[in-house]
Amino acid sequence: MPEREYLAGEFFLSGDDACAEGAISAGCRFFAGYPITPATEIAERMSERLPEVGGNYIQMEDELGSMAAVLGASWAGTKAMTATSGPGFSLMMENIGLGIMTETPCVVVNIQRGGPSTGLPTLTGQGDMMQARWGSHGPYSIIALSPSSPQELYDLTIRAFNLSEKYRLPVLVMSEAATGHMYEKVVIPPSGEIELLARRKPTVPPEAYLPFAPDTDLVPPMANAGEGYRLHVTGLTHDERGYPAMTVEAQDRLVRRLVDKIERNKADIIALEEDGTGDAEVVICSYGVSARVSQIAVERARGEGIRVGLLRLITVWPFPDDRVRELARQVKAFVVPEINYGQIALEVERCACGLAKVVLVPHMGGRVHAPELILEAVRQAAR
Amino acid sequence: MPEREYLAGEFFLSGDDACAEGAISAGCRFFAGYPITPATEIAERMSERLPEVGGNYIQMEDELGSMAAVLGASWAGTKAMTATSGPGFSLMMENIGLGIMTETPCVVVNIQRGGPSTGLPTLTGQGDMMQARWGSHGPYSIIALSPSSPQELYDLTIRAFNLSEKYRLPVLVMSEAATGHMYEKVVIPPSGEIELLARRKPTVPPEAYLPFAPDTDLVPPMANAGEGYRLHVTGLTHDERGYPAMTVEAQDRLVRRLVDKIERNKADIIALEEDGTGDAEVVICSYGVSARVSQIAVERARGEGIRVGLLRLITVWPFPDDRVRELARQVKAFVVPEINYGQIALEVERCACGLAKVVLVPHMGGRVHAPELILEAVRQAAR
Amino acid sequence: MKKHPLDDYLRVARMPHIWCPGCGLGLVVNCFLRGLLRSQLNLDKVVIVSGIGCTGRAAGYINLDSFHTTHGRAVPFATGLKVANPELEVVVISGDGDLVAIGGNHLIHAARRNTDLTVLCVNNFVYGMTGGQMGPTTPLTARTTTSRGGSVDRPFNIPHLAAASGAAYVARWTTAHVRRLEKAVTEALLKKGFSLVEIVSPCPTYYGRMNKQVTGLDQMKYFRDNSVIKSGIDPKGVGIEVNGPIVVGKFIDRG
Amino acid sequence: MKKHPLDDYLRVARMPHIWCPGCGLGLVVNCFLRGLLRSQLNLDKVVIVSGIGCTGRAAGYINLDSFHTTHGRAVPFATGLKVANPELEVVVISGDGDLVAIGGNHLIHAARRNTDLTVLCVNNFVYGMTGGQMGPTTPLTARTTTSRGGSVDRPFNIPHLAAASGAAYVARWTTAHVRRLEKAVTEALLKKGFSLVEIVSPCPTYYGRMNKQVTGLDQMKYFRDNSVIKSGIDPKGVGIEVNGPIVVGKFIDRG
Amino acid sequence: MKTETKEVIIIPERCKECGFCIEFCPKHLILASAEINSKGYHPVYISDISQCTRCDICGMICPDFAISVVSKKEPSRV
Amino acid sequence: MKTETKEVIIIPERCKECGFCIEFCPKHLILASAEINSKGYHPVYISDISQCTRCDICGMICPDFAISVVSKKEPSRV
Amino acid sequence: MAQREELRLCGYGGQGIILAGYIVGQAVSVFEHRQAAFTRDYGPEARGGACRADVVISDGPVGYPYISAPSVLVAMSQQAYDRYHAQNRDQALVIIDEDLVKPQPDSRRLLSIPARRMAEGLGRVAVANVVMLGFLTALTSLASAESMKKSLLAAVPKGTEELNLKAFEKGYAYGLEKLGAAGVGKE
Amino acid sequence: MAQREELRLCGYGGQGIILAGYIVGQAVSVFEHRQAAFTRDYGPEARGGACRADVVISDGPVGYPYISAPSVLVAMSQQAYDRYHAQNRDQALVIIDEDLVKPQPDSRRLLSIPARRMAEGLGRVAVANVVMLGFLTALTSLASAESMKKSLLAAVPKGTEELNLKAFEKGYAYGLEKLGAAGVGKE
Ligand SMILES: Cc1ncc(C[n+]2csc(CCOP(=O)(O)OP(=O)(O)O)c2C)c(N)n1
Ligand SMILES: Cc1ncc(C[n+]2csc(CCOP(=O)(O)OP(=O)(O)O)c2C)c(N)n1
Ligand code: SF4
Ligand code: SF4
Ligand code: SF4
Ligand code: SF4
Ligand code: SF4
Ligand code: SF4
Ligand SMILES: [Mg+2]
Ligand SMILES: [Mg+2]
Repeated sequence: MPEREYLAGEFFLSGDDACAEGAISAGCRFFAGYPITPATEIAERMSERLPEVGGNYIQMEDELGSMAAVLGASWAGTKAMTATSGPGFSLMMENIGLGIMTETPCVVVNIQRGGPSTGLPTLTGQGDMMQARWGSHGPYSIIALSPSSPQELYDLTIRAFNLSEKYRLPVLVMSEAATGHMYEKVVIPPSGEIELLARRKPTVPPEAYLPFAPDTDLVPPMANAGEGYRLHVTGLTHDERGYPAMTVEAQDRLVRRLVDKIERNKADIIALEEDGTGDAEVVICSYGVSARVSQIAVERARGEGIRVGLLRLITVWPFPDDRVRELARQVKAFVVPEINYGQIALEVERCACGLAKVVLVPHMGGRVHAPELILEAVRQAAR
Repeated sequence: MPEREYLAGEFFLSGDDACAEGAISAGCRFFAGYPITPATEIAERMSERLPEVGGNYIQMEDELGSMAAVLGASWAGTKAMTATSGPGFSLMMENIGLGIMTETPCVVVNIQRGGPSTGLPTLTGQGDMMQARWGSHGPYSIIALSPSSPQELYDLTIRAFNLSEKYRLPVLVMSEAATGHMYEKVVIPPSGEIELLARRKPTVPPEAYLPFAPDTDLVPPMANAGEGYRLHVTGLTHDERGYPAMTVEAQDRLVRRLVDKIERNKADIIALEEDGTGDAEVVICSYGVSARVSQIAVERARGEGIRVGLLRLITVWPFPDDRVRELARQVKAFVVPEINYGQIALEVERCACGLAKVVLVPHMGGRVHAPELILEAVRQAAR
Repeated sequence: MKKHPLDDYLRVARMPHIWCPGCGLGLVVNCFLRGLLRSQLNLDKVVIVSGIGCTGRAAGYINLDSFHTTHGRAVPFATGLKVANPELEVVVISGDGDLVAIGGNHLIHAARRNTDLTVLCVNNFVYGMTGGQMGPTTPLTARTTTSRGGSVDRPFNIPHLAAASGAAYVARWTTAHVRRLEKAVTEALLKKGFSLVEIVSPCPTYYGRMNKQVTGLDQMKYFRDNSVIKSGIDPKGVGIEVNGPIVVGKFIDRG
Repeated sequence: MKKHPLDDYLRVARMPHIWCPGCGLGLVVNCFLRGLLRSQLNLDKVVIVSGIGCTGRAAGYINLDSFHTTHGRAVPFATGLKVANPELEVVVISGDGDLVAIGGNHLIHAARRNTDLTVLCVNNFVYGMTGGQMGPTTPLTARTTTSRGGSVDRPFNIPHLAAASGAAYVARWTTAHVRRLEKAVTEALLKKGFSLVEIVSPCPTYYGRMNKQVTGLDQMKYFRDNSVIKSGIDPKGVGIEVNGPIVVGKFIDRG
Repeated sequence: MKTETKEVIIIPERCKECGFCIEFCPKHLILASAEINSKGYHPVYISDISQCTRCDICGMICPDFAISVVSKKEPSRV
Repeated sequence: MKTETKEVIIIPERCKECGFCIEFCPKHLILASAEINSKGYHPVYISDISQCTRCDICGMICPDFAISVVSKKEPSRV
Repeated sequence: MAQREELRLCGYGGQGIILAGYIVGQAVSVFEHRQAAFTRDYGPEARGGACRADVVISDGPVGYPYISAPSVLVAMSQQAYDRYHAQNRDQALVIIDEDLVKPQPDSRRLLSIPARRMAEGLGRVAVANVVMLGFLTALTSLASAESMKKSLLAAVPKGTEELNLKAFEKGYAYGLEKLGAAGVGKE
Repeated sequence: MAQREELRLCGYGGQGIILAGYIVGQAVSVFEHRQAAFTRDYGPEARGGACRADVVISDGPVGYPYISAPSVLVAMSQQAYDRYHAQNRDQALVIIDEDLVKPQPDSRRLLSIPARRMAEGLGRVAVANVVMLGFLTALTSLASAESMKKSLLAAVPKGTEELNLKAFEKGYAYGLEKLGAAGVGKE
């Protein structure tokens, strides 16, 4: 049914729905998942939508399997995604690491809920932000995006696919129950108007192809299984042929590259939104749904004459060290409201270099901050 | 065979063996595990030693099961442990979170190898240090210890059990292949001379017992299953009775306490070793096997007239913010050698508050640093 | 208010339970408690372990030592309890998704080891708690929220799987067989080794509603009218088809 | 140097392989390649997926698209490949520990779904790669590095488990049955649906040495002299006991 | 063998009107009442207690612990 | 039916002296040699090639790809 | 700041409260040129019990997506009314199903409709929510009747359009009638 | 800094190289009053191939536990000799099994023993490592013969003590003999 392929137009969608539609728009044609509140609706929508667009939905036995299947599907040449929440995200960590090591493009969505453990399954949280960065073993870097609305869940899911293809790694969309379960208007552009990055393919014949020899941007072109390249792909440390290489030198070359391909391309990867930071003496640094609440605090504080700005992290990882350092020289204080007990605040503190105070406004989860809480922190910080 | 119960005396043991003996000395009588290089020897030794001391060894089908079984065994009233390495550690994360949420004492040993993913299974790494802190979803705190020798693997395994009983949570022993597979003399004191903390038991009858109502140190006394208390224990957010309570207030009270019981007792938990930090202008901050290598660099640098000190983190988590902040006011720079691409260095940077430079000396894994590498960083930093 | 004879064994303070009207889960707890009391076991030593799911909430309503663990990990958690303290009588009550989807590996391995656990696996053909998605027990062609066109994956035959893994006691009953169920609970509790009772139970809110059995009562009638008792037969043949007969009985009882 | 006829299908640059002298794994790869060539499949579309273990290294030596994944996850990774691109012929070659210990859940679920995969499960009775610990296939009383007094847990009967889960094709051969093995590989590859071939194989370094079959050849002779071919029988009865007979054959071949 | 020490109790506040006991009472003695409890359900009642065999099917089948045969001597034991 | 286009090759450097081919050659034609290859193993040789049936059991059973029947026409195909 | 309205619909599970909220949100944001954010309660604890749908409507982007104090409260059960009534803005409009809710005496701007009974009259008690929606549309300026009807038709299952439209019109007409009678200005 | 010696034993898998290293380390640290750190190669890549055991010995705590340049190298295979020979300290002592290793002409302080052949003479080629250990003990002052024998007995399987002691003594005697002959001073 080609006319249903893209739902171009304006729709009133939940964030979860919008995420699924973003995936479809991005060309995602494989979803492996396991139900979990509050991400289940993504799986449910994908189970209906994928068959309509010639894709495949498979419900796996658990999140370990979902993540592994997504990696396999990606190597089959398909854009692939899974979606989960905290407990399932924890279970995906080992195979997210395999995705990092084997440079497998794919998208993992985490609709965060209250944690730790089973916590508050239906209520919101932002407690997995550091887990997104550090949850798998070993040294690596990651890309994580944080949408603030259903529209942005749509947009950033597309961007996540693009970044995953461009930098060849699992890209994380770190949303939360508040946004995933919120309905707003979502504008879906006609398919031709969506910028999509295709997989970078090898330009040499199989004999000459080194599957893990990077281009100048540190990313290697990628052949898929079944294309005659006779790939070998392993989670072991490997050389440019992809063959296991149990040496310090191979490890050094590979792991540095895996990290550097993200860190050195930060300028391309990082997206921020700033509002009134130009002359701010206090900057609220926020992300996800908390940024919406922060916006209220900003407006009210300005009403009180406080020069406050908002730095909204659209890309949370890699962290925008440079911009925060820069702002630190200008502002008195950063206020960091998070629905956790301080995660991104630690990064802000690190980059503030003691030049600006960092005020965490923690919320343990279950609801968003009362704007007053943030406002009060801003007032204090501005003093 | 009671005379074999404690192997008091001097032995030439690998770190892995020493860890197992430490567990036995600490009163550990349950081990659930799954083989993984380079932690397998701990399981192997436990499989021989536990039956000798009346304990139980069970080999589970995977690390998910191992971690769950350890929690179950702890609630049965037994000191329990598991040991793994990176990939297995990733798989344990969800149930470590359950251990945090349900306040279940137990010990998890990670003998780190080169990562990410399968990486360098037989070679050393320190790439899981941030994962130890943040690897499970949701907001929480953890305790992690980092031994620098087989003797210390013995000692700190005992300490880990004591801390786990005292603060009621899974305590992590974060070692690495280099130490786990190194043999040195290990002195095992006679059993009477080892200080062991017993589980804090309720002092009230079952009707009056609130299983999750804390004492003043924020830790609740613990009844075991089978003792007539009719406990209910859940990974959901719960009230002091242990009953699910899906409210923001319950979440706030519980999660704050789970974090605060660690953060507010830092003075008791944190152990550091300092050498020559008194007048140092450069401090090497290091842990695990890297601290041994750093020691060489310290000696050589001193030979060159550089005033350098060593801050060895025996407790890595909670991080000694205060001491690092203090030192930051004194020193020009911190040098942080790690067998990863910068993890603990980020914490040092955060606490250095821009007052002292932080020089990471990264090593991607597979071997320890050449002492010269660290020495050179010290020289540069001292300039 | 009048007191129910089982109130002493329930956490009455937590009532009413969260289960939907017409859900079979309260009935399962009811029959479990009766079977337990009949077994004469020392209740101080009985421990209930659940995973996550609607069924998983059972642990929270039964007034015994009870653990509501993580999704899929009830069996290994129970294994730890039992192995560390063999005096405990450890009972796992959990859902089909919990025990045979995410927890399938633990189930078969515990059966293989013949660990002395009693497992009540409530099969309502879906993941109830998350809103009725298909699972490993969803009959072929049945509709769920992730198989609106009908499930295309074949379901497990749970008794066959448990038997092939090594379980010592395997039975299946439905919630329409309350007496047999009570008896099976008692037998399973008293059995040394790994016992599994599959309990087919209504989930009107999701499974029933999407498959033309709109109320719990509709599902109960279907269970009653389509069950065939065939104790002792090889469980190979007891797979469940949509709207088909349900073979119930005690299939395995090893010495 | 002379060229071996299979060299074109091997990553000769990576030879010699890491497997111990007398290990059966090279033989398994050898017979697999022969069975594959016989099947006439388009080799560009054949993909090998392994997990982690000595057996798991097979993927690295076979000169086809090949994936060496994480421990236990070969089957779901393969499922992703196959479902996303049904043109691919996806073969899993991995160890007993990988496939039925940590990966057991994926195995039974893939069999349940009857996903069109070919799985070669090499059973050497231990976790070879990590040094010979007991696993879910270690026969009762056999000695390993974590069961020095003899294993106390019962092993799985893999064909029975696979059959009970829904596999379309289930066979067992040993490394002493090279011709039958080759044929089974071809059959399994050509079978639509989930095929599993258990291959009993020597691990002299650990299992053999600790159980009085010191060399690979000792194990091979034991396999040859104690195997009983019983194709077509119900795999229920084909459990393996220490030093006992090994029932081999094709047990399931569903239409 | 039925004894006179047993009787059927109903706790109307708990009834959710699922109809299980109505359907499964072997004697078809149970009916939905016209009353409404605080949750909006019509709790059940027993039409003709004299025919009741005290079989306790109703007690076992009720998912809401709203009905059961109790022994008069020991009201809290089954 | 055997044709003259097939012969048995041995790659002595690869042999690890496992003895599988020696034991399993139906004609018992394979023996360990006195030579030592670079890895320290005694590679096998065929004692009496005239008795060889080209059954290729040796080729199939060798874990080290050290021995096999090859067709002279197409040396790289089985 | 942009003009902001906060609508809360509440009742119990099965009354179609959530659908009603969705329809309002969609009407406002897709079929008119304002913005709406719609949120609801989830979870097993919510099953069978109280049920709530919140719609925040704004001329510009809806920053904060939650309700602080509703400007319009629609209550279709006593329990829900009791729970949420106190949180209203002082000048809030309260709309109830008069058969299901007994209002507090202090309610200043109160309007009621026998929505459930009217739906029964149409042969399907399930459309009480749509009757209520028509009523709400007549009484407020959240969205035009036209937009609301478009949204309704886009949201209900195929085959039920006619019934739903009828229900809507019935509520709408009743609302207009009341409006005339009570002289309550459109918001 | 404390006096530090670095011993490397190398050969191929199955020769008991690891056990020998363990015995030296244990002798030094448990049965004498010095410290030792013993490390080795692991992993499947090591199987069958080269095999290495390193012991660092010190009067005080062994800080850095790895070998930079061995002061004593014991090589029991050509491959191992070739690989590690170049890394020695200038004044290192090199000990080889003369039947298994053909040394380079530049080796200054070289001593050799037909350990394997002597072990064969004892009926068990497997004790070549212990013959070598005796030899090593005679030629160096890493640990006394007494400590070494205690460590040996603590490390070998029950029932093999006598054979092992015999092998040790044989190597030790051969070493003393060589010592007299070559006039190599103890380290
Ligand atoms: C790791 C993880 N994945 C997913 C979930 C979400 N989840 C909660 S319950 C459940 C399924 C419950 O199904 P079942 O066990 O059949 O129980 P039922 O609700 O049907 O009684 C799922 C998938 C979770 N809590 N944890
Ligand atoms: C998550 C995880 N746990 C444990 C390991 C360690 N490990 C590597 S291979 C292996 C077992 C291999 O056994 P099997 O699959 O039987 O293969 P074999 O080596 O016997 O061929 C284990 C436990 C791992 N790599 N990853
Ligand atoms: S959703 Fe289904 S299983 Fe869960 S309580 Fe409701 S009826 Fe029962
Ligand atoms: S350890 Fe065992 S399975 Fe692994 S290569 Fe050696 S013989 Fe083979
Ligand atoms: S006890 Fe039996 S006969 Fe009496 S009301 Fe209950 S079900 Fe009916
Ligand atoms: S079974 Fe219980 S809840 Fe259902 S109708 Fe009867 S008394 Fe009411
Ligand atoms: S081809 Fe057959 S007969 Fe000839 S050597 Fe090989 S095994 Fe023997
Ligand atoms: S089977 Fe191969 S490796 Fe073994 S002896 Fe024969 S030729 Fe050598
Ligand atoms: Mg279920
Ligand atoms: Mg194996």
